[in-house]
Amino acid sequence: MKVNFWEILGAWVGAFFVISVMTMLWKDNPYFRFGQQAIIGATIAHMVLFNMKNVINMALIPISKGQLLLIIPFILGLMTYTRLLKDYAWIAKYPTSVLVGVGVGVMIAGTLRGQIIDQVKATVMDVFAATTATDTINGVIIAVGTVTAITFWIFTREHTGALGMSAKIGRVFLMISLGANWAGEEVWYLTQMIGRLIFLIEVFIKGALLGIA
Amino acid sequence: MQGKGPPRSLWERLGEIDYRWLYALSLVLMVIPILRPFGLPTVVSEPTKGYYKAIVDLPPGSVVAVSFGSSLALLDEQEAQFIATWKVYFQHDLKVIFYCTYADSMIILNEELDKIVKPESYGKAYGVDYVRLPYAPLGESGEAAFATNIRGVYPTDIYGTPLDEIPMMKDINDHRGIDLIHFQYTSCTDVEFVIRQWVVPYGKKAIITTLGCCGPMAAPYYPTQIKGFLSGSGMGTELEVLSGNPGPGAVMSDAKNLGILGLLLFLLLGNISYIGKKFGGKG
Amino acid sequence: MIIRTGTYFDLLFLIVLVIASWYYMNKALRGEKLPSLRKIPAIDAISEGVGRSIETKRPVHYAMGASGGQLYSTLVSMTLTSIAFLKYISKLCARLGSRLIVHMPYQAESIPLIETTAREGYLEEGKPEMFRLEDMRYYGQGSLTWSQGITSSFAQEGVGLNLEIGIFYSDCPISLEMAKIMGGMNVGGTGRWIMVYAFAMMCDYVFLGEEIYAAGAVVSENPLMLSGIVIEEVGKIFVFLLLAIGFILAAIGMDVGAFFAH
Amino acid sequence: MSFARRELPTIILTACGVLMLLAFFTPFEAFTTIKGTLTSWTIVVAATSTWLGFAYMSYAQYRMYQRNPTRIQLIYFITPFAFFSLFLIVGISFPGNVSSPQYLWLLSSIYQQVGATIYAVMFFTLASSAYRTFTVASIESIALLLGGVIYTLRQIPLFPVFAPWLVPVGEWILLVPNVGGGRGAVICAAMAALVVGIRTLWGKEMTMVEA
Repeated sequence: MKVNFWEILGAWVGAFFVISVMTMLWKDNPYFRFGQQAIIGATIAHMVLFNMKNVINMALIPISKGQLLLIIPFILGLMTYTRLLKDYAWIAKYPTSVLVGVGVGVMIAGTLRGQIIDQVKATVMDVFAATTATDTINGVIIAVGTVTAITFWIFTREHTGALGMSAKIGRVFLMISLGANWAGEEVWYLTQMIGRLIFLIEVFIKGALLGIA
Repeated sequence: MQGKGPPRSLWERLGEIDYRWLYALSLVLMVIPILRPFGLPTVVSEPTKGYYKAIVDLPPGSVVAVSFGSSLALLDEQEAQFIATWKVYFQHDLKVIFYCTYADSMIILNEELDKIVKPESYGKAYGVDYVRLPYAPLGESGEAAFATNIRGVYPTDIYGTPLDEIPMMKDINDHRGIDLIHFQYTSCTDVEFVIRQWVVPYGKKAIITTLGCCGPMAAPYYPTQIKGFLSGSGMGTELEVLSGNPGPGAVMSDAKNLGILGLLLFLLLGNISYIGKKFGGKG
Repeated sequence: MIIRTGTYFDLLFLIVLVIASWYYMNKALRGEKLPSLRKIPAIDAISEGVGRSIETKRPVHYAMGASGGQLYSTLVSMTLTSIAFLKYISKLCARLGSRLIVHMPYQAESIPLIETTAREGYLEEGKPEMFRLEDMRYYGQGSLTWSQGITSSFAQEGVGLNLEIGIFYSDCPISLEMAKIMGGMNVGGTGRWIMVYAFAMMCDYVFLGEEIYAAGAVVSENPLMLSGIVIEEVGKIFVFLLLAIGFILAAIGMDVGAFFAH
Repeated sequence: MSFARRELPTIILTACGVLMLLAFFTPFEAFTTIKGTLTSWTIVVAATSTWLGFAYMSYAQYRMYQRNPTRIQLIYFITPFAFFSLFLIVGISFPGNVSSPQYLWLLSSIYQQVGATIYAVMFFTLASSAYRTFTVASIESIALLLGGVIYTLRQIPLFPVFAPWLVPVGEWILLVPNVGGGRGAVICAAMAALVVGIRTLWGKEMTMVEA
């Protein structure tokens, strides 16, 4: 098998960082700390590179071609740096205001339909659009879960009596949902762990160390 | 790592075992099948069967568009899905348009196609049977734009060749030239993109591949709006089994089968401890 | 038509919330009494945690999530809520004399808002000299470096109270569990339901989902913010009303899908 | 000065938000154009501010070394800058920049490996938290335990071979009680987000007014 120097070096470097991260499960140590400091530098550089590319492509080049309006966001971006100057720190409020204003507008528009109206519609249709008795029962269970879960988040009444009972039922639904979410993520992370072990065994130990891949 | 205190009963100690034992046990259990695979059986689920059927039922020469948005850090979870699916495409003489929607995905596409799937080994030629389009941050509006005007979003392929000069793309510029949309994503809520931009407006046949944790979000759309889906490496393995293309998923599945046992054992110990403390008195 | 087809229900809902906001915010401004709120135990746990941090001579950690500085996305409200908590915790730490380490999100554009808020907390308590700029930590892009950075900080500087409130993806399971293992007290929550499980399982006290918004208003001690909780309840009643209308219309055979599409 | 410091930013915020809402609720093309312009601006603003993070990181690193000027701390101080420079230089020096094979090598050897390992480590943190909390202590914790364990077993290939009932039960948990509880949670969180949003546009959100 042809040995590629860069592949072998990549396996060594990769294994170095994989093991560095994993050692944090044991306890804090200088090896982990070194890996962590290295990756901070690397990710900031990665982010800076991509963002600079965006600034050049989306602002500087178009500005040089006459799209002068783009000077505004570019200057707003520069204004964030006034945070570093004690007397002019307040200027940084302007870019924040533009970003939050746009963000809130986008949020309100997207949330009303997707997370409220459509959810209400789906709750009704789960019951009435069902074609079998089982689906209808499931639809009713979903509706009960939705309504009781909402009552759990009622804050202006103490959770006693009927509201208390409803909130308690809602909490059971919520717990099942949390358990299922945990399981979905746990099995995914298990796969990731196995993937790293395969890398360490097949690529690093067998390939780079023993040369038997 | 646990705090020290007065002498504890057996029940208490069972509930307070140092987590590092759990970590170590799980690691050992995962390593065994990697060193010595067992080939434990796999049950193929309905969404995987639907997924496979949606592909193999297409007449030869049909065009599949692969909206590819995977991330390097998540390759372990998804590699089996990609490789098995792409092999099936080439085995069944389908034409494929790969378009990248995430920065990492172009790197993954090139690596997996060139080093593992190797379309040329199936007698497929670039530009005639498949094309690779570069990274563009599409999002939902970009998906909508792709469906209506491919050249507006991707004027060239990854090599800088204008689409008009690529034989396969000559007559394809929107959804009308696509027979199946294969949507690949890692952000769970993105499933709605394909429903809203491909299935609802154009009634396009769709399949999806995603992470294991996104399965719950995809399931409600199967089989009415999406013909099948693979969520996580487990379903990737199912496709490997179903299509007869063994790949990285088999070892993953074996290691998963064993790797989870450590956790289950500790859950059992935790509950024995709880019940023991409640009903057993001093252990 | 000046209203886009397909947004009628959205607009109706928005109008209901705007009217309720106008009514209850004015009521709050006039100093009138608002309905009292049920207790949220995790709020009291925050000051308990700061006290414990002082006793054990460990710092308080505050995190908004690796991606918790989103100012122009659909999650902006969660960012603002974490900012409200940042104000509260910085004031509390200044008042009680605890060191506060803030683990900032990767969105650099949110840094001015975060730093100003933390600094003002100390200023309002009359202890601006206690604010330490080097305790505003930044780790670069993504959950990978953030999770490592925060874990390293726990190990190096110790962890008393670890308060995590905001937008969390796959970044909270490591930081919460590591704080727990290193003897810290976890309090926190997120509005992203898919990650709430991590808080429910790893925190000593949790804000379940929407509770972060209600608690954010409570800790602000501002009547205007508190009136928001009552406004939310009006919205919930409206949701129940819509559900009831939907069920009745469906029961009499109307196409509910088409009805709600307006 | 107070107007420039307090009122004007709030007015700008409200104007931006209202323009976005007009683009959503009205069919007029002009508002859609404005929306497109403003949203593309946000990307430029955010991208331009990217060096701010580097400044804060540098200051914190420097102060930590200053407080504890040991040799090991010096190594921790230098390391991020060394790797920052390495990535930056490789990322701009070779043809193709961030798409060059050299940069991709760095990315796959370091960035990809650390990213994948962080996800992997979470398997253990989730496992230890489950050991602590998945008990039969109350109805609620039993619900958590059942939801978690049954759906876990459903996803592990071996278990459905011996217990085929896990498939329908696992999927039922996912598609019925999980959807019910989750939907309630989504609606409530959305409601709260809307109220915060309206208050912000109104200029009454204290976090924005005071900051």
